Amino acid sequence: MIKYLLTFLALLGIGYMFFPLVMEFSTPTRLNPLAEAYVSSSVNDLNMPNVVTAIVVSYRGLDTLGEVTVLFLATAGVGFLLRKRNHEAIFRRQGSEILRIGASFLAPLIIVFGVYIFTHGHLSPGGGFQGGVVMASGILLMVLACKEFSFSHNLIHFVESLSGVGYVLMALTGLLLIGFDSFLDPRFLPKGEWLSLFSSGAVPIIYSLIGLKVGSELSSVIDSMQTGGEK
Amino acid sequence: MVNPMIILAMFLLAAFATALIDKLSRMLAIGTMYVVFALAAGLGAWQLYFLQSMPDAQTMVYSAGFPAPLSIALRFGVVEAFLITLMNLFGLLGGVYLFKRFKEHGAGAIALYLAMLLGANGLVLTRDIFNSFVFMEILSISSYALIGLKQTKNSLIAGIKYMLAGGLASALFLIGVIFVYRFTGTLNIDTWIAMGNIPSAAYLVALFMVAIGVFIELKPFPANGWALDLYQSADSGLAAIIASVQTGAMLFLFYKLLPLFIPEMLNIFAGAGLVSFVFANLIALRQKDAKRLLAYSSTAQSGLLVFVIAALYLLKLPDTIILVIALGLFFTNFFAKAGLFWLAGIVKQDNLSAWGVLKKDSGLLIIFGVFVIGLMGFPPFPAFFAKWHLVHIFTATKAWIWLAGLLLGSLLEVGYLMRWLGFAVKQEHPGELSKSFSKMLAPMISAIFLTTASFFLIKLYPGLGAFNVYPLMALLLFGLVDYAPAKLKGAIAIGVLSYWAWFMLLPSLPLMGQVFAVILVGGSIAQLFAFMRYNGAAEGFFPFLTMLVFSFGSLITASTTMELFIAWELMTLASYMLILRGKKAKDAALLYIVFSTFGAYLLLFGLSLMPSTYPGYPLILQAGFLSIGWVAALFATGGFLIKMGALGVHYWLPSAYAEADDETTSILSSVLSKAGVFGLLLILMMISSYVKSNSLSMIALGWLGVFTAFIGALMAARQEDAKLLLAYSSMSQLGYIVVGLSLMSHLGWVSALYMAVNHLFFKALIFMAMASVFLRTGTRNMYEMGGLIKKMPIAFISVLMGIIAVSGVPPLSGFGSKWFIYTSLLEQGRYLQAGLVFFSSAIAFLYLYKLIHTVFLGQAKPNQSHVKEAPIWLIIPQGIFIMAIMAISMFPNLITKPLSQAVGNYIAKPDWLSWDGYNIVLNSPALHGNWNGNLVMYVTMGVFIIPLLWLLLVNAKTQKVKQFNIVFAAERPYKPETTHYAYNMFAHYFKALGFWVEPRATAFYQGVSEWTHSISATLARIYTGNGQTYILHIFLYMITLYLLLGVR
Amino acid sequence: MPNLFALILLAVLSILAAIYAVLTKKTLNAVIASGIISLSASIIYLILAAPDVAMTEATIGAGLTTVVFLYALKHVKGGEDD
Amino acid sequence: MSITLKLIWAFISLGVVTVWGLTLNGIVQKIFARVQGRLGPPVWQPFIDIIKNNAKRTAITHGIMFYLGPVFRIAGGIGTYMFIPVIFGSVYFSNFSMSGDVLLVMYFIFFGQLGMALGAGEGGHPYSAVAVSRGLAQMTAFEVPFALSVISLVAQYGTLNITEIIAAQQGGFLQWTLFTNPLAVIAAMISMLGMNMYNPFSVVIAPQEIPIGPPTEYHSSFLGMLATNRGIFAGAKLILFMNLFFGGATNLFSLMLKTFWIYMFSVFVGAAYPRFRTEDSIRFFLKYPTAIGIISILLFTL
Amino acid sequence: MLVLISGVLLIIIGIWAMLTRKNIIRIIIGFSIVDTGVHMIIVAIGYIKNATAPIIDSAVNTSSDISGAVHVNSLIVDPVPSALVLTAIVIGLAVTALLLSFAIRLYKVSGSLNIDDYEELKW
Repeated sequence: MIKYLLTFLALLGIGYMFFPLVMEFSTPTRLNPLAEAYVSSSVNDLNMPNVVTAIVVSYRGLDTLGEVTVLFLATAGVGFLLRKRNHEAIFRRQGSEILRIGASFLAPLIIVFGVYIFTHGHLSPGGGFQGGVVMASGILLMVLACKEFSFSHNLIHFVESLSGVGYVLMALTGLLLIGFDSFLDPRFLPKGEWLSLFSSGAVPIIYSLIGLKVGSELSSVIDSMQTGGEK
Repeated sequence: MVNPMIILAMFLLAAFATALIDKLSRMLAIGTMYVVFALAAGLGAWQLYFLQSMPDAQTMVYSAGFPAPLSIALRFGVVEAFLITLMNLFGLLGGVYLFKRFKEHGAGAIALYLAMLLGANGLVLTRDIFNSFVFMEILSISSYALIGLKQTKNSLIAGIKYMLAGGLASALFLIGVIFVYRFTGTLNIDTWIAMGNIPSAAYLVALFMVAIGVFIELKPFPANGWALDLYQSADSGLAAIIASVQTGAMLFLFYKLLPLFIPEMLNIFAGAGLVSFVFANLIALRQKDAKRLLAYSSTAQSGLLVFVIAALYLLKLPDTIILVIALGLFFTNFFAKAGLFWLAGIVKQDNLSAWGVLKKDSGLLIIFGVFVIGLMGFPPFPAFFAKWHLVHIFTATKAWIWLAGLLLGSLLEVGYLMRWLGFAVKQEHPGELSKSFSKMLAPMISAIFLTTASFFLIKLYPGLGAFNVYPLMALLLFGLVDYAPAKLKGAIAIGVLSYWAWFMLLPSLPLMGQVFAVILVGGSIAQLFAFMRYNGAAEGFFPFLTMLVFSFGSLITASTTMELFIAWELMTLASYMLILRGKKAKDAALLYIVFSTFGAYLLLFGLSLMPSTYPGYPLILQAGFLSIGWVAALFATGGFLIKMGALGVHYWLPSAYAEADDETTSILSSVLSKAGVFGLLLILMMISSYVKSNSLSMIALGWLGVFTAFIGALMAARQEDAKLLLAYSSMSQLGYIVVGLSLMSHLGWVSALYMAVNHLFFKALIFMAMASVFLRTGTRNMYEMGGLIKKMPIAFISVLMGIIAVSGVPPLSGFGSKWFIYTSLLEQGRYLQAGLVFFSSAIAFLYLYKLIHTVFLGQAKPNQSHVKEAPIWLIIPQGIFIMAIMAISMFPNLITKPLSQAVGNYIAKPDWLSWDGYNIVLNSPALHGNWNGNLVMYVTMGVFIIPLLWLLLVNAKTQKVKQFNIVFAAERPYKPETTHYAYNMFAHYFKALGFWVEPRATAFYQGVSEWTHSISATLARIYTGNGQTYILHIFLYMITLYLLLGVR
Repeated sequence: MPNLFALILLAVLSILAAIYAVLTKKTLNAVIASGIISLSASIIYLILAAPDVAMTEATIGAGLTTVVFLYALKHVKGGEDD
Repeated sequence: MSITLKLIWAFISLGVVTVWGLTLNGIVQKIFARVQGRLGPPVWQPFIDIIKNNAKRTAITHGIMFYLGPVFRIAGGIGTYMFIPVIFGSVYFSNFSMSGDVLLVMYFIFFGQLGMALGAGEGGHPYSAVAVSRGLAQMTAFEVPFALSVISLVAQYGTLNITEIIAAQQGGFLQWTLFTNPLAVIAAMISMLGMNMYNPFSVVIAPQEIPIGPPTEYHSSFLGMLATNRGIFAGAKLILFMNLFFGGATNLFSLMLKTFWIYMFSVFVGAAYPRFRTEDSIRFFLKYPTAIGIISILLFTL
Repeated sequence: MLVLISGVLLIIIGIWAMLTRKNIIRIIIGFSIVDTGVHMIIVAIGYIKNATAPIIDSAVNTSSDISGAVHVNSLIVDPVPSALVLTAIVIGLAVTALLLSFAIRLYKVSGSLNIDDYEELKW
């Protein structure tokens, strides 16, 4: 009883705390100076239409690097916790014939779509993360549909590691080629044409690496979750 | 300068590539990780070096080629470089410790561990608030995942609790961040700070949420149930890193945010930190599980650090001071806490009392001792200096509650840590240690690092003289040769100490200092012979004995309050270790150290109120013209009185004296207590300008002394244990010294000092003789002995001389001290006090007779027929002290004149006090009297020798008879046990006076301890173990703080 | 204006789904409900002119998270309900 | 005065007090006997006892301390006496009183008692230890009022020097402490009852009475020495009291008179009262006489 | 504004779930609801009235000045919160996945997911 009361009080208190935040809020009508600066710098310095991507990959690239690491950690952690105890066959229900054929037809398409998303991250909405997830969902589809489907763990790890290393090396390249403050600076490659695929310096490359990494990481998360350290 | 991005990139590369490298070779993967840590630490050190040569160098680094706030900025200044070096060093050590785990679990574990350190490094470096969030998550998630190293039920549920708490904290943090962004339009911390405070309730709430997010990660009481379970159940190696690296990084983030907080917020966080410090320590007090205790202790320490940085920030102190203090605490805490967790992994025993297994490896035991003592803030560890300055700052700013909380928490901390140390040193346990090179390396290196750093710190600390290092050097050197035979070590120690005392100590001191040097140092050296009686190495004596004696030297020569306090603490520590060496001394030593620490804190507070002194001149020289306020004097006096065992705070004394090794007790009683006298005298000198004999305070002090003497004597008469009896006797005698000092007159101080010298002689003499008796009979209960006069005549003569001297019967010097006390008291008109002193000195006869009769006279016990005289090493000091007593009895001027001269430097000798040959003549208007010790000696010898000759003449041939040849009503006794009237000898006396000997102090302190434990137990109830309740705690805690903040 | 209407609808939907997720007895339903929350959230983001976020929320929040939950449910058969 | 002469006079004075003390003891025994309706021994009986005891051939000893016990005892008696000026104004009868003041005397009294207790202790007889424990316990109690009355004298006269205290009491019997500070004297006299160990404070010697009489284990010349001491010590104490409270004595005759009556006081009380138990006597001493002593001090300080 | 309020409500509901549901999986669901609420708040903060997505394509009104620098004239939403929320969502997924795998292991080790069954570590 006392616990319910305290829970109620806690919820009430949280509401009370949020109250000023909500009350004083009014939707702004114009951008704040920092956002303005981002927009103009993105367009002018990086030649990148998608300002969000500009921020994610370049200005606040360090966050993204960290984010990729977080995902990497989750993968490692989940794999670590749910690693296979022994090698007994895992019971998995076979999907129906139609599903299997459909899946093996669709999956490559989905993966290609994922690749499209992350290579065009600097131009259109989406990017490495979204593309990575789409890729992973292609693999998920295969996993669901086909009993005998098993992808090479080594390959996944290889892709994951290499893309991660590549990402960091890209970041370091900026430092080496441009200057002291230029860790993660994509401008060591030419700006390129406005709205073309190979523009905005190294952004497409970086985002592709992120996409590959995220895709492989999420695939192995799915794989780990699916097997669940089954005995 | 070093680009910190390189460090981050290095970690990332290694983490990402681990999976591949692991495929090649696991050892290579582990090796790569170690190399990364080493490189990162090296880069940090390099940066430190760089900044040292170029202090004004630019330390801000941007990413992506744009300046902040567009991009993310990192700062790599001095503090950051220091922390980076430290943390990576730690990462390396912790990594080595976890070597086996890595070998077992492979790439995943390695990558997670690397990422954890990456998160910590990033958190320290970054100046961007959202980036902090990201690194915080890296740090947290990697530690979450690593908990899976140990997949037990407890560890898994602890992991879930931890993740939920951490996740909620970061959610709060994130909401706060985004709202602050809304108000400031930036995410860069420096830009925020530059913008100043924004007058809006919503902004405040947002700020509060940012702060509380970080704060909850710092595990404040009571919203820290999850953290406790985590520490308790996680792998020790991991807990070590979480307690040190993770907490350190979070603390630094909190520190970075401080400039944003409004004063009310600082106040609340300081208060919450303090509450956490005090209460977590309080609950830790009753823990029996080592890792859970460490958990409480860790949360307490992080509470302390939050409190310190917030409080100091609130007091608007310069950043450098805050950092120096916080880093001092942090540095010690970092090494010690992690080290203790590591040791917990080696010991593998959860129950505190099982930590006795540490005894199997004395190296580990020493390491453990270093950590525990460092954690408590004893000198020379950095935490000591931090606490010293903290107390001074709080005193200067009159922050009394903070000061009280700080000291209270520290006292509780001392309580449980020392209890633990006691278990480790004293408790026997059959278990095994899980030792391996990789596991031993980390605690070993951190202990060495901590000690070395501390050693240099005290050596280089501004304003500390060389003398302060001697005790530590002695500890170290004698510790290194502790395997040598005791006789060799004893000889070396006596030689070195004598040389030092004669050629270095004495010449540097004024007369009064020399008097104390003779008492403290000389008295100890004479007793060192006794320790040479041990066969073999007798480990554990000489390092601490020499440390103790050297610390006496630094105490007397101290020229600043800091030097005084350092010497005092080192002295306490050394004596504690010596007491702890006794067979059953675990509890007694704990009691001693807790009381001593309490006293030390009183003293610390008193000292913090004192004016600055002139470094280079001994305080005892300066005391004559320094003047301090009465509050300072009151507290410092309290501290010193505890060491002297004054009535009311004497609770520790009997057990500590009784349970220490016999030779140690002798030093404790005859020498160590005089250190308290020294301190008290010092204080009285400093208030002599305005406090006189007839001041109320001094009359009260006098009564305190008198009652100490009275109750001490009564209690002594009641004991059956000879050491307890002597312990209470010491208490009683120190009461006389307090009375003498309280007189604030020339004669009074002379009498106190005379008593001090005398007490040294006769108490050491009796203790040495009794040590021989205990050694030979193997018991301390007097009624189990009897008739030993025939077996141990030398011991009997020593005790006889001793008790004559104690009782004050002429012609021995004891009468001199009685004469001085009465005349000085009567001269000042303290008639009633003199009356009670007389009563107590009469009671002394009771216990003295009991001592000598039941042990040496009466019926000899058959099971003690083998008893023989003690080894020569115990007899040498007896000889020295008998000669000393005879000398000053025969020629009192040897001592009375120098004492009078020494006191005369502070309180001028009155004209009415004069020496006429050996006759001391008192012609004060209030009192006439005289005493000619020399003549009394001759007369006594005359009246003794003449009847003796007569008796020898008429009764030369006496027939020796057997033991039972006594005239006994109609029947022959046949058992010495029933014929030896010894047990409860003064039953009738206590029937009459029972009221005065009821153990009130015992009842009081037991009550205090019981209450403390009950409160502790009640508080601990909030940790129900239910993860959901813990989440509720977090929210309720947050709301409480929010309401306290009172945002409008 | 239709935007606003849609917004209100989605917000109410997500809150109702959340309440349902708390109150329902079956954990599976709760998982689905939380997927619905994410899905409606992603549409809200789209309306709020944040297409990148919308995509991410749809793929990760509504998609992957739900899948992960479902896998988890599969592994804890028997212990998943209150 | 040369040291030789001093020594000779000290011996003479010692002889005087021994004879007088023993005679007083004899008289007291006689009085007790008469009070109890017996004929009693002759007044010179103590002298006969001493001579007889010293002449005994056989002697047994339990050890060195046992042997030294009587020596300590008599040294305590003689020493105490030696530190007291016997006759006011007489250089011959001032003994060695220049070596200290009344504190010295008060503490030297313990010398003999302690030594005796040790000697008796080595005898191995439990009753000795019982007696010592009672004696010491009672002593701590009765010394309190005595010390308080001495302190009261200090408050009154401002000196600890016995000669100076006597000097302050000269000029008619109204100057005696008995009349100038009656409360202190009452306290001191009550405590003297305890010191002399007559009834009601005789419980100390009770255990020794049961088998064969006082000093249980001592005999022959040991006993002779103890008996001699009874004379000396009694005399010394009486003279001390006389000096402190009754104006001292300027000649031998007044010394005898005063000490006789002081002694008789305790004898009369002793003959009239039954024996206290130890705890009762302790309580008694710590109540009334102590209170009286404190009051007498307060009267002189306020 | 509306989105902000629903975000706050989601957070409170999520916390409610965390505080009252006994099943660990349900608590984790509560946690993910809180996360969603937080994300919603962040997006709501970045919104600007009548603005378009922060992608400078043909739909956006731009102009160039003499030096060639491009100015964006029409309103677009604040890109910063969008960027932050991307990170936050990924991190949320990571934590949720990890929590779930802990729960799975816990269930495998001791066969219960009721949080009240795990009260061994206390006091």
